[in-house]
Amino acid sequence: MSTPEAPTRTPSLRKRPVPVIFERGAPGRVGYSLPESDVPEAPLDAVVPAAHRRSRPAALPEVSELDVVRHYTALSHRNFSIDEGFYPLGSCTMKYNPKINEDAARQAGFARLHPYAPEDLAQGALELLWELEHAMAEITGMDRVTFQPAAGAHGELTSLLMISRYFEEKGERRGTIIVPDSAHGTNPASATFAGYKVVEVKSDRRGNIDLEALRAALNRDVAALMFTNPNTLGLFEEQILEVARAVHNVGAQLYLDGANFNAILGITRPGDQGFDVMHLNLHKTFTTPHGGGGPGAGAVGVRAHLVPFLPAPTVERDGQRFTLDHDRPKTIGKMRAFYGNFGNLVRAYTYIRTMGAAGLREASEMAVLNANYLLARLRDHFEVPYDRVCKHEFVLSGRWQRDRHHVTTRDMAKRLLDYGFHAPTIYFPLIVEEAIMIEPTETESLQTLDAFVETMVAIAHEAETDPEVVRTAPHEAPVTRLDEVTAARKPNLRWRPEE
Amino acid sequence: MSTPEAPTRTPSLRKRPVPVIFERGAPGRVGYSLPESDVPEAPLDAVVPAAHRRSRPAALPEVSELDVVRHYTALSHRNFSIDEGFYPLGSCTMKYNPKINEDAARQAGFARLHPYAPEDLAQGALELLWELEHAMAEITGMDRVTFQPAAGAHGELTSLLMISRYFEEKGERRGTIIVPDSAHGTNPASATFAGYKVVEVKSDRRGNIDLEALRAALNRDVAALMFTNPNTLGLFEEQILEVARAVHNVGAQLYLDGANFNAILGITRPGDQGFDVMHLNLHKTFTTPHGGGGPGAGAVGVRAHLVPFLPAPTVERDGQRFTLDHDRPKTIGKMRAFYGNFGNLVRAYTYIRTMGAAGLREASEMAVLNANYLLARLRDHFEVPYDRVCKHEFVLSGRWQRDRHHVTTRDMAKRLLDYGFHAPTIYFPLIVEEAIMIEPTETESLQTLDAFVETMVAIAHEAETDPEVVRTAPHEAPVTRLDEVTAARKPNLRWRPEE
Amino acid sequence: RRESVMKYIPATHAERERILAAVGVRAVEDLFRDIPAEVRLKRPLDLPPAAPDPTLLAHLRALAERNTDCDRLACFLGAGAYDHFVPSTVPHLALRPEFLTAYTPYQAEIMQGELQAIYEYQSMMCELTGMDVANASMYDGASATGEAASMAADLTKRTEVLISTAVHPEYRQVLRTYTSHLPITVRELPALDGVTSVEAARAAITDATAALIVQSPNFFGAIEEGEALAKAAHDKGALLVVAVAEPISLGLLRPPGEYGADIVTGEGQALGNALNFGGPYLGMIATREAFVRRIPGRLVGRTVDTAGRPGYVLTLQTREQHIRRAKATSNICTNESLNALVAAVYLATLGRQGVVHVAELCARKAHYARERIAALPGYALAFAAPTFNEFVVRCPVPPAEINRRLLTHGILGGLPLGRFYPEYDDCWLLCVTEQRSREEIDHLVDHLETVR
Amino acid sequence: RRESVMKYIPATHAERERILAAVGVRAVEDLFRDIPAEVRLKRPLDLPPAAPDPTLLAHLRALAERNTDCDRLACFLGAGAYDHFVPSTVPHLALRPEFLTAYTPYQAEIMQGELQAIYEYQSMMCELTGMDVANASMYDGASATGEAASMAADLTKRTEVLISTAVHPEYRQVLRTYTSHLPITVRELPALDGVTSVEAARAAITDATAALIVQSPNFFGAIEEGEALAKAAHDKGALLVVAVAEPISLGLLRPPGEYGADIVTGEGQALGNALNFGGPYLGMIATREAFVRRIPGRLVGRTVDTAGRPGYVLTLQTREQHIRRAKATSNICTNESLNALVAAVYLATLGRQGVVHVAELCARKAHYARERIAALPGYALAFAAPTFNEFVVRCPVPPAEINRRLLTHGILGGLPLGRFYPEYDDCWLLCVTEQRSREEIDHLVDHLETVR
Ligand SMILES: Cc1ncc(COP(=O)(O)O)c(C=O)c1O
Ligand SMILES: Cc1ncc(COP(=O)(O)O)c(C=O)c1O
Repeated sequence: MSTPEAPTRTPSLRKRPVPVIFERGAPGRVGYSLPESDVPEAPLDAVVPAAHRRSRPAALPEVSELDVVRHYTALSHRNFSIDEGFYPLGSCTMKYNPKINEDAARQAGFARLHPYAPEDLAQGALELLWELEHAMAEITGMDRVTFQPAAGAHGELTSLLMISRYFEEKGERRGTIIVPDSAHGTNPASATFAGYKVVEVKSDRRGNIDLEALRAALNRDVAALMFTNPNTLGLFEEQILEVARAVHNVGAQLYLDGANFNAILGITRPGDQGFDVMHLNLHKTFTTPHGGGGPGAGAVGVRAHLVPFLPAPTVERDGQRFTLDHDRPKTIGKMRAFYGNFGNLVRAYTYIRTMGAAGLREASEMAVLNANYLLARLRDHFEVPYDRVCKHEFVLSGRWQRDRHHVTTRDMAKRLLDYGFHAPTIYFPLIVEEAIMIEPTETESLQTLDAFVETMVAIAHEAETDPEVVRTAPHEAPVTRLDEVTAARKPNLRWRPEE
Repeated sequence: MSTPEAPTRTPSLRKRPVPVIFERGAPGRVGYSLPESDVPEAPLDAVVPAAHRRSRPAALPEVSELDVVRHYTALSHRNFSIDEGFYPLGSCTMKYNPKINEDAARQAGFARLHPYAPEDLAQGALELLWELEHAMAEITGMDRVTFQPAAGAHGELTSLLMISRYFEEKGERRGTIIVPDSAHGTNPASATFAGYKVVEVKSDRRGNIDLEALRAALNRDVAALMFTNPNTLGLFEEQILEVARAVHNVGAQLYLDGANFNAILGITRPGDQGFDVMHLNLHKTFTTPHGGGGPGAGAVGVRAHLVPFLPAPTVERDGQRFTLDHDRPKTIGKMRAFYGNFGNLVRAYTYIRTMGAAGLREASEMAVLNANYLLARLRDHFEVPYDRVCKHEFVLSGRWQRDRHHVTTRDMAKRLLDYGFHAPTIYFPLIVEEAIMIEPTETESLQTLDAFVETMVAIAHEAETDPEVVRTAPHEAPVTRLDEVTAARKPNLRWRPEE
Repeated sequence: RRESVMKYIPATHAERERILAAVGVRAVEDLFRDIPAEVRLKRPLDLPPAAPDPTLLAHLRALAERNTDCDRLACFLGAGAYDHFVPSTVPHLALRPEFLTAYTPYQAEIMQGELQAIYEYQSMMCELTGMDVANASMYDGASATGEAASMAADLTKRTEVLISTAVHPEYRQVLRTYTSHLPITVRELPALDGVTSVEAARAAITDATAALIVQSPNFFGAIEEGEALAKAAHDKGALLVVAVAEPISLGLLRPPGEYGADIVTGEGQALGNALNFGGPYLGMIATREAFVRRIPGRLVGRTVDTAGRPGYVLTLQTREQHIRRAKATSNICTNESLNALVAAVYLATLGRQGVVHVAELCARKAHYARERIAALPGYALAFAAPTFNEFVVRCPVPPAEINRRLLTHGILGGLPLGRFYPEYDDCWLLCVTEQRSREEIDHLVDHLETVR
Repeated sequence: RRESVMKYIPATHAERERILAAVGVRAVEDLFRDIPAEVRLKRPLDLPPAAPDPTLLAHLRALAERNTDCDRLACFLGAGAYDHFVPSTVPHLALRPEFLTAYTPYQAEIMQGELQAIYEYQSMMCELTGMDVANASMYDGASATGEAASMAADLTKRTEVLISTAVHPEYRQVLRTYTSHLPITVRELPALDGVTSVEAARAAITDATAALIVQSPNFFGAIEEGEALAKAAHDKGALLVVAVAEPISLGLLRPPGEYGADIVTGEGQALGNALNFGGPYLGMIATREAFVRRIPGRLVGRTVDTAGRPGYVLTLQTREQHIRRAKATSNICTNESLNALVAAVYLATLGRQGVVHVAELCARKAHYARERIAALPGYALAFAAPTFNEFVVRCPVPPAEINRRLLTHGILGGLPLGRFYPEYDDCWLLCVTEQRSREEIDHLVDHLETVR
């Protein structure tokens, strides 16, 4: 595989650190261009009293336009993105982000529209929101959908607050939320943030929730079960109907964490499964880009009985006109200013209109096929803790490599970087030791999947024959492993100007 | 300088070849989306007779949109661009290409405008062309300017053909073009292409044209002297007025190759120096991007006596209306279809409007200051064949390193790549052995210039102490030196499908 | 199969067959048998048909054109979303796909670009606000303020937050929603003449008060008496939370950190982010060193690699949901990193001088407009306090009516305050940024003169 | 100093002083003393004042809006510049700054991306045209055809080229200009009924004829009898040069290489390049293996590095001006590489099936329009020969008049042929690409019915 190299005595270019932007440039250098004031000159003190003005300018960079361009271009070349390679991050649905979505969202008619522009000036935007809501309602089987949440966790909080209002309306006060031990961290965190006590229920040997344990945990203080289906093991909860029945029997609400919706588009609908409320991550299933951590867009769908509690405003249609309805007496209020991450909603709408019903179903079919393909090809090389047909993702364990060769899942993940792949999600879900969570998505080609399999197998082999190279990986990245302990003990969270 | 690395047994990622796009994908895979036909179905034979149709589709790639995105993103990461680093390519004026120029040129009102759209529908474009012509006339001191040439060499040809028509009009037939031995290759090539015999005149010891030799070469068969000023040594021709007089004395025309205009914006004007006709490379002095080899945009300016011969059409103004004048009886005709590389003309116009008169002058002042700064700091480390104040660029020689250490200019150029710099222009002009032609431009910062100096000095030092590392450079690039001999002996100029 | 679908799903028919064989099932349906038959969808989803790219783009162009954006109007509307000039560098650099299509930098070694950019962003935020620590972003200004309330309650172990009615009404709504089921009570402090009264604040703050929350410049555009308010809060052991909805003001105004703010929240949209009909925007939160372990959201820290090279990592993650779960300082996971990057590129481009320049332009133009309108018969300034780039005008006719008339002249008027403050239904919140020329301001004034 | 200037010229005052000191001069003027005093400019250039970015962008938006582009009209105009759909991948990938702001790949080792992309482009051109070799690009279709003439003259050592009047008039003008001072005479071969007559060609070709130049589909949209014309040329030892102004046609039509073309030139604009009011466009030239050393312009070849890795270089450079100077095959240096890259991304995105798909859509829609218009009373097809996506109509009223009327309905009509062919002043060249919907075509027809 490797090729002989001529001798070099230079430090690798890629490993040369990029100075922080504050260390570029020179005092007095500028990279902007703005007009001078064209209004009659007034003494600055008359404009803003000195007492309110800052004594010295903020110590921002002093760089030319080319300095700025070089800096951020260099930083962009020290990243790993979907456009560059395979990103099998389980639970994150790193599918291709279509370019046409960007062209749609960046149009001035959307990007330069003020949120308080009179409704008459925003009919196109409101129509898009209305159409998107109806598409999402059909896809999820819910009655109405709000797009106010900025992300999945925000959607969770929105949902829990609606559930609280729902019980208030019924004159009930419930204080407990149940989450499976396989749940994503945002589930319990959101429950706490909504003022609930969190009770965790364990999973059974097949990777389903343990029905007995669930029944035991359910009582009239339980407001809801936060349920992820397919769950974070990539498995569909086979007893979903029993779960729904059990939850409803104590009058609790059934909440779906829809982060894994990419497995079931057009195949099954949470609304039909008995879910009362759910969130979707449009930045996963619906191709809006992750932006290196955000922004995303959350969508929350509810059944009729929760509609009155939706955040305000909602988008309504009368005839050919679209309006914002702020007058929602039972609303939980607002989860953020304005209406949601509109720019990403344009992208999601564009994607849905590109795919259509058949296309969305096909996406889920291929996402599931690709995951099962990888599972089939990797099963002999890594331990498979839950050996079932998976959905859009699956979880392996690095236990064999750890126990036999003292090579951890982290080591193997870092080694993958050397071969040009992003690592899978690791050490999650918590119920699997040395977890390796792999989600290929439908947008990756068979050629890419095969290359990934060969690399995983090669790394498993390296773990046996050359463990050191794996333990010290990555070797190809701009930096080697970073000292996270010191980073946390003596946090350096900002550059400081020399006084 | 160098840092210890952990052992790696993987081939360097950056050095892994990118497969040709034909080897990506799979039979039947697609990456496009177009509507089906919405007109009444007709048998294809009725639309286009079978005899005229191709028997099999062209063997183009069969890839998904993500395949395409990954391929060209990967290729883009194997390039070197101004946005990534210093590009001291002499004679090429690799200055920063402003982003605002791109925003201006990519507007639908320009980019989606059809060249045969009626004039009433193109008033904005015509106004821009008119304004740009007048700005360029003022900058050069010429009477009119055409933007039809697609590049500098195209401008040379345009100019020479106008000169021929000029002499025809006067009933003269002249067959010779004089070019200095320091001239760029396009000068003699253009002269030949225009049907002229080329006579080369040597330069003197100061790097000026040898006046005696010039006078000796001048006679009534000489149509023009193609002159570059500042010349390709980066030196201003001190005897420019004598040169002009000598040329005009035999009734010949004085032509300026204006590729080096970045040295003299607002400082001196060819029209005032006695030039009759000249070309500009808007992709050099006026910041239009080089696009990896093109497109550029040539501009040709002429004095009044050559105006009748300009390519058609010209842009004229009557009152508030702008028109295309195709009715130019003495025109040489057309040099290409339509009006020129309009997209780049929008960029050049944007740049001129950004800078204004003072800004353009300042650009040349700093371009010249930066060049002289580099010369001052490098003079002790490399031979300086023409030791004078330079203009926007200067030429060193690698003779010392070649003779003392058997390290050639090419070796040192390749070694620069390892340090993250593009190489200077090398082995040009031809009159300097082992030439190293350096042009910093005004858009590079002192920090960048200093880093470049230190690297050049370090390489000169390596040539002494560690010549092998220089001779075998580059080591950091995706590939090492390439076998150009085989490439030319057994040309492989295309991928071929297996039959 | 439609190309519009195939272009995103590369598997050809043959490849799909190979995959089915390798998986060992005959049909894809076999992979969905774990879904109870009665809830498997028997019909295709009822959605609009798949649209080929050209058709779809035409449709989206038509939708966009059914909006009237700020390129087509002279915008005097602000109120939490601002029309500032965005230099070309911002979209060209921040939207590079290497940034746009990357995930959260969990694999730090191959995400140094993102991490360093956010570290630099955090530093810029600290410089602007005068605080010690800023996080990697929150959802938006309103939700960041909501989070600040529970942060303050935790830090002080107190149960009440006091918020001025001069804080953006939507921020207050969000605060109420956020705290509705937490052991935190929200009390509003009426701002009577357009600013928060220091006396009223001092009177209202009790030793149950976790924080006093003000906005400066506040919703009425007025600059609050930060120093005195900080003292009032600190005297009773409460924290001062300052929300900054218009961060461009910090180019000119005293940074909250300088006058004693304990937590600064804000909306970073104005820093190079598009108006986008309200989102995605940029939630900012910054605080003092002492409170770093209670700050919500992600933090990037600088450290070294095994070879001693500087490098960047997500740090102090034990605050976060994926480690701490139910005990996390917040539930936030996906944030607004790209908007933070946009802000960083914007601030780097404007730089030390440019941020002052743009802030002064805003202040001077707004001041000019304010004086001219105040001089108009029938119009008056509602409040006296000094302002930055927004101010409130009392109008002789209903503001909504004025806006209708201005629209016919291509002017997007200010916000009629009545919507949020019934008591101010004759009041109009105007915003003047550097984007407005004197000519546009004079037009506005001329038209107002005719509207009486 | 204005920021608009400073942002592109980083040297601060202090740095400028340091540089002056290092250079050893007191003032920058000292560096210009080699310029004769009498020609040193004593006054500032008389140019419009420097405009700050916001002002300048507003001005450029206004200029752009003074044009009516093809997003705002239903375009039936072609004649050498075609309104095709451009997939989003094209600008997003081809305009990446790593490609956009790079120079010619003289340092091959760090320009492998550009070189490989052009190698792939050359391969795609060969596939489309059916030729063995294609170069890295020429200026445009017209100038490429001009170069082909001297190439043919060189190869055949003959002095005359014969060009059909069915070749784009501007190409013919350029050919005349290009050859005006070369020992090459240009003769025109009248195309009487819209196609080049094989008989006339056979009669006109002499053993002084270096090449017969035709265009197919020709300027009238008609498909030429390539095979017969090739035979006619070859029988007399002349070469056949085929110009392709609408390369989309090659998705459906026989490639010139298959019917005997020796040189194929063409205009690649239609392959994903914007209309751009005429440029930059993409000159194509391709030929047979035997002629490779006479082809003008750059060629990229595939080779290996010292470690045996595949790599790409500019090759056969001894043909070029920078080596051969006065003896070069052409004077071209800067070419249209970026437009070639655009074409490559376009062709890769459409791919094997898409190129056929788009070509068929063009042909079918044009055929439908052609039949419907032919059936209109007063209108008739000028010529009978089969066409691709353009055709000529004889009109009952002057075509320019028809265009004026159509414009009021948002339709950009075809080209009135009278401008180039006085004898056809009642003729109108219409183009129908895949961009035109049946509805738009029907509208066109309905309006024509009313114009009589
Ligand atoms: C299963 C699951 N639930 C919830 C979340 C939280 O979503 P977000 O990051 O959009 O807040 C995620 C994403 O990380 C997830 O994978
Ligand atoms: C001095 C000189 N003359 C002429 C040219 C040719 O210009 P172009 O490459 O635009 O045809 C160049 C550029 O390479 C040059 O440097």
